Amino acid sequence: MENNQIAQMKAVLEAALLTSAMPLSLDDMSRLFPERIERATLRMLLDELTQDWQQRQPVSMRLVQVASGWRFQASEELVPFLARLSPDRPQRYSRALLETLAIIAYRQPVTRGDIEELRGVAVNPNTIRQLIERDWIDVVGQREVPGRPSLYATTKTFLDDLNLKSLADLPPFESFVQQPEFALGVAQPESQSTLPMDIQE
Amino acid sequence: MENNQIAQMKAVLEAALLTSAMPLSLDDMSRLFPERIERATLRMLLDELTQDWQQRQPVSMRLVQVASGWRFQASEELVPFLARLSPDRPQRYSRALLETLAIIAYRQPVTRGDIEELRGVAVNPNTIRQLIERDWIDVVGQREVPGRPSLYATTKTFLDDLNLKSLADLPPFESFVQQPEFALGVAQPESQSTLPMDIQE
Amino acid sequence: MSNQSLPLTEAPQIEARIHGEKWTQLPQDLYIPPDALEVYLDAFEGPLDLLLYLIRKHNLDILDIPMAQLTQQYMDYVEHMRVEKLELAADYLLMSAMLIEIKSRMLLPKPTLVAEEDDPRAELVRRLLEYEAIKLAAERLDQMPQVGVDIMVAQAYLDKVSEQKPPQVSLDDLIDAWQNVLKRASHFAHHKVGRAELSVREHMSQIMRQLKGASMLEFTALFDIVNDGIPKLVVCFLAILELAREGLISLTQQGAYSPIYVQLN
Repeated sequence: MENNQIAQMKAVLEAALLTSAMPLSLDDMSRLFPERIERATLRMLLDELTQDWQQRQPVSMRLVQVASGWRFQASEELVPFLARLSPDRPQRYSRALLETLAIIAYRQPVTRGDIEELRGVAVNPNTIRQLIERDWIDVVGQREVPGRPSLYATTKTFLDDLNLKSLADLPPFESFVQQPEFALGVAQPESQSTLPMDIQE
Repeated sequence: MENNQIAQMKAVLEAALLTSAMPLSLDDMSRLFPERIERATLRMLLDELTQDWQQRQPVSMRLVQVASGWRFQASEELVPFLARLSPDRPQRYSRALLETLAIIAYRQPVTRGDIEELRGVAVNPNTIRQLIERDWIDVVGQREVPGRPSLYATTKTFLDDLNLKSLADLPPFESFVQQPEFALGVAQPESQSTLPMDIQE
Repeated sequence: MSNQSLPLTEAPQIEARIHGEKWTQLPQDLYIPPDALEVYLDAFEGPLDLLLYLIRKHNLDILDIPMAQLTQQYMDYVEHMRVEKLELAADYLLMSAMLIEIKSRMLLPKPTLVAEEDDPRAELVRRLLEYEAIKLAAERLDQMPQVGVDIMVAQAYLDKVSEQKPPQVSLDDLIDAWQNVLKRASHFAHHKVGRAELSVREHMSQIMRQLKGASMLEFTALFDIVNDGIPKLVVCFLAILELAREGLISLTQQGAYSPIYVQLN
C-alpha cells in the first residue's frame, strides 16, 4: 500500500472510532472501506494509531481493546478533570444489585432461583430489570425444569463498561474465598464443582 | 503559562471535547480546571487545537464552533466512509403517522380535531410536524371555529413521492360502501372495484 | 488487578479474616435502638449476611462454628426483627429453623466413625463461605472502573443526517392505514370515498392554497375555462360549493350580475 493510502485509511479509522458510540469490531471497521481489507492490515493500522496517540505528550486519549471491539477513551489521568463537567455522578448501585451481578458474572448462566439460593433472600424483580436495562445481563435461555425459568448471563456491554476483554479478565472467584482449604470436606475444588468458580472463555 | 502547562490544558480540552456527547460552551470548558481560567486563554487553546488537527494530513476530525459551543466532528470528506458503518436500515413510519396521512389524503382539508375524531385518539404534534417536514402536507387555511384550527392538505410532493398524478389516482373505497353511490354524483366508475385498488389512467 | 487487598465497605461489614487473625475494625455493638432497626436491617442483605456478620463479629471459627452460641445470637436478632417488622423476618425465620435443626443434630450421639461430610454444619459453612465470596466479588465489581464514571469514551459528533433517507411509504401502506381507520371508526361504515370525491377534495385544497396567496379572488379566476375540460370545471365548481358548505370560504356578490368574489373565512 502506498503511504498516502495508509494515511487515509488511518484517518478513516480514527474518525470512525472517535465518533462511534460503541466499540467497533474488526468486522465493523472492514465495512468502512469499499475495497476488501485484510484483518492483518486493520490490526497493523490500529497498532499504528495506538502508537500515534501514545506519542503525544501529554496523552489525551487512548485506543483500547475491549470485549466487543476497539474504542478511544480518555486517558485515566485526565478523568478527574473531565469529571468536573458532570458533577452529578451516576449513583452507586445497591449491594443487592451488585451481589446479583456478581453471581450472574461468576456463575452464569443462572436462574433467579439460583441467585436466591446463593444469597439466601428473594430477588427483587427490579434488580434484574435494572441490570437488563443497563444492558449488563440478558436472558440466554430457559432451564428445562418446571416453570422454565430464564437463564441470565452477562453481556458484552458489561465487559465493555468494565473495560474487560473477556470474563477471564475478572478477578478469579477463588481469590474471594476466604479459606484456601476447606475443612469439613465441603467445597473441595475437585469434588465439589460449584466452588470455586472456574471461568472459561 | 509554561509550555507543559499549556500542553496539559490542551490535552484536557481535547479529551473533554472528544468524549462529550454535546458541544461544550466556554463556561463548560472553564469548569474543567480547578483554577480560574480566562476566556481569552480558552479561546487561544481552542485555536491551537483547531490548528493542530488541521495540520494533520489527511484531516480526520475538525474542531468547530456551533450554536451551543465547540465540538469535534468527523471531517466531511470522511463521512461517506463512516456512513458505511450504519447503513440506513429502512426506517418505517409509525402506524399513527400513516393513518394520519391517509386521513389527510382522503378527507382533506382536515383539522387535527377531524383526525382525532376519526382515529379516536389524540394526534401527536410530532406526527403532523414530521409530515410537514417531509413536505407531504401543509396548512391551507384555518377553519372558522373557535381556536381557528389549521386545515391540512396533501402537497404535490406527496403525489410525486407516491407516484400519483392526482389524488383521484388514489384507490376509491367503494368496497366499504354498501350501496355504491357517489355523494357528489360525478364520475361514476363503470364497475365496483375491490381492493387492492384499481388505478385508471 | 486481581490480588489487591479487599477494602472495607460501610459498617457493619468487617474485615474478612478468620482463624485468629484480628479484624481491623470492630463493628458497633449488637444492641440497636428500636427506632433505628429499620435502617439497621437495611444493612443486611439477608440471613446469610447476618450470620456472617455475627461470626466475624464474635470471632467465631467459621470452620468449627459453635452452633449453640451462634444460634442464640441469631435468634436474638430475629426476635428484634419479628417484634419490629414481622414481614421482613420470613427469610430469617427459615434460617432460624435451619440453625436449630443443625444444633439438635449435633447433640445426637455420634457413630464411632464420622465422615467429615456428615458434619451437620457442612452445608451451612459451604453456603456461608460461598456467600462471603460473592459479597467480596460484588464489592470488587463496584470498585472496578466503569464507563461513564471512571472511563470516558469518545463520542465525537458525526453528521449523519444527510446520509439518512426518510422512510418510504408505498401506496399499499397508505391504503392499509386508511382501511384501518375506516375499520375502527364504526360510524364511517357507510362512508363513501369515491374517485370523484377525491378529485373534489383535491380541488378544495388547491382552491384554498390559491386563496391563501390572494386575499380575495374573483369566482371566475378559480376556473381555467380554456384548458380544463368540462368534467374538471364541474369538479372545481363542486369543490367551491363544498368549501362554502363547510364554511371554509365565503362567496359574496354585490348585486345581480356583478362579479362574485371568493375569500377564505
